[in-house]
Amino acid sequence: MSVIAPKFRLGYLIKGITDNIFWIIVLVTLMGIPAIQIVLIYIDFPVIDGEIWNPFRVLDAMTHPERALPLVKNFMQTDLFKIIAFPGFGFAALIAAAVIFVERKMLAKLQLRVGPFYCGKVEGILQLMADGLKLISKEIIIPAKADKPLFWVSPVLFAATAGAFVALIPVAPGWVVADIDLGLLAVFAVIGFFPIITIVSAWSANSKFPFIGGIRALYQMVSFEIPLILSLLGIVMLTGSLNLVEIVESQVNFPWIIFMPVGAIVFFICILAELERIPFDLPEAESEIVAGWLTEFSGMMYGLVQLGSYLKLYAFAALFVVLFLGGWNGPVIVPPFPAEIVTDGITVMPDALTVEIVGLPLFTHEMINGTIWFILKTVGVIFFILLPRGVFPRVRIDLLLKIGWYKLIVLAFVNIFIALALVYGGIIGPGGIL
Amino acid sequence: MSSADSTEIVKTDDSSLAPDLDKSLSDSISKKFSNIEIAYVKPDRIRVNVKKEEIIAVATFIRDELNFDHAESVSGVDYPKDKQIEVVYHLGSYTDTSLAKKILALATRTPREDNPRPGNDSTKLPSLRDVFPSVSFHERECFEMLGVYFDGHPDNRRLLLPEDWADIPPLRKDFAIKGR
Amino acid sequence: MSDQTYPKGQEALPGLQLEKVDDRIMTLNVGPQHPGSGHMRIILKVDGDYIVHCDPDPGYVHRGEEKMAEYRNYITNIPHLERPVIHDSCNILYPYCLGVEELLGIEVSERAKYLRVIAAELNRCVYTEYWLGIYGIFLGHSTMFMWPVGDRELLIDLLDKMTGARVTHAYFVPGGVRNDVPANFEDVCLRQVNYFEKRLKEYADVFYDNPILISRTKDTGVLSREDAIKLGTTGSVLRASGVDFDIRKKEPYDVYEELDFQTNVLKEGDSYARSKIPWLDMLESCRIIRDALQKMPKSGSVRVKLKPKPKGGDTEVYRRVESGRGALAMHIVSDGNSQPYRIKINVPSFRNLIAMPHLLTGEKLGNLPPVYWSLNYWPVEADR
Amino acid sequence: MGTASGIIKALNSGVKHIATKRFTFRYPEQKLKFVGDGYQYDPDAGVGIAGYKGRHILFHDKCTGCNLCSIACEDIAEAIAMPKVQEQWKHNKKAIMPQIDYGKCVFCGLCVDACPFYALYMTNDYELSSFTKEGLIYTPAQLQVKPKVDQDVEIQIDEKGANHG
Repeated sequence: MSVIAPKFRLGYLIKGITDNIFWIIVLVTLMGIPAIQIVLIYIDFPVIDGEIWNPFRVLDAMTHPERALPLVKNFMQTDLFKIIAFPGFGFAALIAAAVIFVERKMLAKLQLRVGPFYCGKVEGILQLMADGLKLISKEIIIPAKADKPLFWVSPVLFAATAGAFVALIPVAPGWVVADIDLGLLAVFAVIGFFPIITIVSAWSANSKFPFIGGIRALYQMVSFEIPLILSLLGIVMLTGSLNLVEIVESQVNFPWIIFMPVGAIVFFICILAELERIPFDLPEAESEIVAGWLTEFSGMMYGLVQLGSYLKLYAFAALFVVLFLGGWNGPVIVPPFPAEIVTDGITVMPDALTVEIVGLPLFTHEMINGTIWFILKTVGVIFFILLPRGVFPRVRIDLLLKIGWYKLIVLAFVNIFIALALVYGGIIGPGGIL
Repeated sequence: MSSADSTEIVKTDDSSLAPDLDKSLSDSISKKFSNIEIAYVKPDRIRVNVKKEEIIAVATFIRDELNFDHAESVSGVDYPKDKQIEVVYHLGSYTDTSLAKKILALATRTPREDNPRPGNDSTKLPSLRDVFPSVSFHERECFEMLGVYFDGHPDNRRLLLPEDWADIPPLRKDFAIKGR
Repeated sequence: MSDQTYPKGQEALPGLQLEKVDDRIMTLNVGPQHPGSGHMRIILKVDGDYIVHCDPDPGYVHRGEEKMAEYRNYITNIPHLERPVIHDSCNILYPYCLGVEELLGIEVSERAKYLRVIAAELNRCVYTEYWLGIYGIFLGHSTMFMWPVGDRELLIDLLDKMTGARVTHAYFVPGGVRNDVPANFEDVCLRQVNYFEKRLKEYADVFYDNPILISRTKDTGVLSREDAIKLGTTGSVLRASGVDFDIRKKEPYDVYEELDFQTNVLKEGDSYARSKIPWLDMLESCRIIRDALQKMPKSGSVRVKLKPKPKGGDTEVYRRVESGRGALAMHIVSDGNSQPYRIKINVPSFRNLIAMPHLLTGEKLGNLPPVYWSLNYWPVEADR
Repeated sequence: MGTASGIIKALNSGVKHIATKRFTFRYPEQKLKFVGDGYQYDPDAGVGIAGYKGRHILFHDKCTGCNLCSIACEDIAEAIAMPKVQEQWKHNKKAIMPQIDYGKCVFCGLCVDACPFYALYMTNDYELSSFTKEGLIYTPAQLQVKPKVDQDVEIQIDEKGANHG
């Protein structure tokens, strides 16, 4: 037998597993339970609905699921849940994964082919998981002369910054991770990180093609941030607020895109440039500079950058929705829940097992409505972000900069003048007619 | 590149696509240069054999007076029996529509050595690069494939073969393929 | 670069390098393993984003076809002479067959001539579709890769029915073609070519009329008419520079005289014009195929029976045809044996290669893919 | 605005093609149909009969062991060898028949053109992969077998576009 594959026997495997389980049980009982006891002495038990949630109460809730409802509801209001699951990372990553799938299938349809097909039986729905597994299992190769700490940290930073961007997006009324008064400024600040991370990773790779790609990314992002910021000034003038939640609430009657189509177009083009998507994917132009600043990344480092860039895509699309399309506002789809569900509860399986769950709806109907509208609008915007990939070639760097500096900035100023006219004409804005 | 006045000359004395255009072309060459040989005149194909000392003058005459403005190919042929290597320039014309069908093969010969040292032996020819810029890469190829050094060519480097090629030039007849 | 010394008193600060003229220049090896190079290397020297020096380095797929041809007789040369450009294999065999027929003094039957023209035009489209696909992906237009490669299948299917192989057909032989077409080939061919033409016209919206593509390729890599003639370029490169030269018109071989088509000439000489000419040529090819199908004799022999090892006279021939990339010529020297004494394959890619340093020097690095691939360059063919 | 209308036209074309039928077909499940039973040659007329150039088929009752196919191949791919077979044929005294190495064969079909006895044809079978190089060498006995082909997909063209039906 070859050396690479050592002798394998099923008995050894089972023995190893049972051994491990035994030792885990021993260690948990000997060390874990005393540790929990000690911790319980020092911490205060949470008080929810006037009830102290001591360990016995928790054990009680485990046997009667309906009694755990207040705990779940309470947990959903914590920052941890918001960051990890709903308006934060988990939600965004789910949408990003869906975007990757939709992008592949849509592009394939446009190009008269099939796209992912075999993985996951149904239209290749598990292809992304397979790709992720492949990326995880790949070896990470670092160039010999790279600046190793910077090289390691830059993909992580990229994904983290994209995550920070996601945290600023309000999804539904009250559902936002970081509700900052200067939310829009925070968005600009987070966007400003991306070129720095790009150039850091490009520089630390110590290779020619990443370097050229990094410089291109720097040019592109810096020159497109100015029209991006300018195109949003109009909205700030009309709403008089930098808070994203307030901006959404100001669009109850009409979205701002009605008054500022110019700003919306400028902002959309800037989104494409900031996301390095075709036709502005110069930093990754494969026929010129291999893969641009991503050339030297391999394995999960590349995967992290891809994750970050799709999170970024979601965040920008969501920002477009929040600023121009009225965020979660929209006609009611889910009607308000009947009062008896909230007060009396629902009976699950009346004959076999009677469990009455009082106050079952975990989310209010406003929140569900808002989320549905938000997702619908975001998907629409993402579709238009994805579509150019099928029909446009790549632009050249000088044309790109010319678009950024000569055309978009001028259009952004036109947009500002429109906003000023609306404000000083007394039509909308603080104290306006509408 | 042919000058404008020479275009007119040829266009006036050739009523376009005359059957004896080939003949008149070869006549004008042999009239101008005494010791060159018109190998054959077939329909649309003329072959002129010249000495290697004269080739630049003949080529310049062909370009300027007969209006052949580019070289299509440079093919070298090895003749070990004659101890010579022949280099054939196939000249064509884009600007003169009456010459569009014609190919003028300008052939010259250079001595061949049995133990070639490309670039350092007597297998040399004057380069036609200054007359027809289009022969630049073809002459490079001819140099590496047959070992004909082109004097006056600024870039006599390898083109297709590997940089560490140490055998004799492969298109010579004494370079045998294994097993054949 | 690191071992360069700086003038006294101007030592670089730690972490900074003084900018010197030499330090501005960076050498980039584009290829042979680069998504935008093909099977060749282009040694570029770039100053910032500008190319200051370009040195094409072909030869990575050199197979010595010319040497091999000297050891094989006129028939057995056929399968391997089409190897340099398998997507255009009928057209690269065309001058060979014409030349050998001239050497042997054979006259080909009328139906075989039409079949040859149809096969050659189908093959030109197959090649150009492949080329166009790579041009699209070079410009980051993935749809323009998938569509041509998919639509190419229509013609490959036809050639498959006609010749029995998808790419390396070995269909032309001195004396005609190998076999007649199957029974209802005319109808199938007409239907698929018509649909193919319809598809070709759909490329205009997403590619040729696309304002982003036009802004990208317009006025890049301009080859003037004089330079195009002087450098001896051919095919689409020449015709995009305003020179009306097509061998099919100027030196008609087989039945091209009797067919109704026109030559496409554009004056601009930039990458856009160079990339548009092959597309227009494909539309023209569809016309030629339809016309040839109509005018083709409905029956007749297609192949002149030759001896297994025919012998040529003691002479030389130089025949050229218009291939998918330009004039493709063969110079066959015969010494009276059954094997050619020397075959020079004068390929258009090699002739157009000389324009590459001329065009790329002074361009931006971002213009490398459109300029490079608009030369209609096929590295394997150039290396032979 | 030429630019804007061009961009809108391109986007429109893209959206339009999302609804078009796909052109690809699933290869291992579906296979493209070819004309006839493979490339054949009529030595009397001196003309081939159109067909796909796939694996060869050898008719033992016609092969005379004349070596012509092997000679035709020796300048091309050197794929044909002539081993002895354990068969008794009146017309094949030497009892040798072609054995083809598909690791070398280029499927040009010139061996079929060389055969004057209608003994060697080609078939539609092109799936010849093998785990070993020896597996690619087809003996006369293997060449005798008529391949089972299951090819039924054809290009179909209708109003909505072409597809493999």
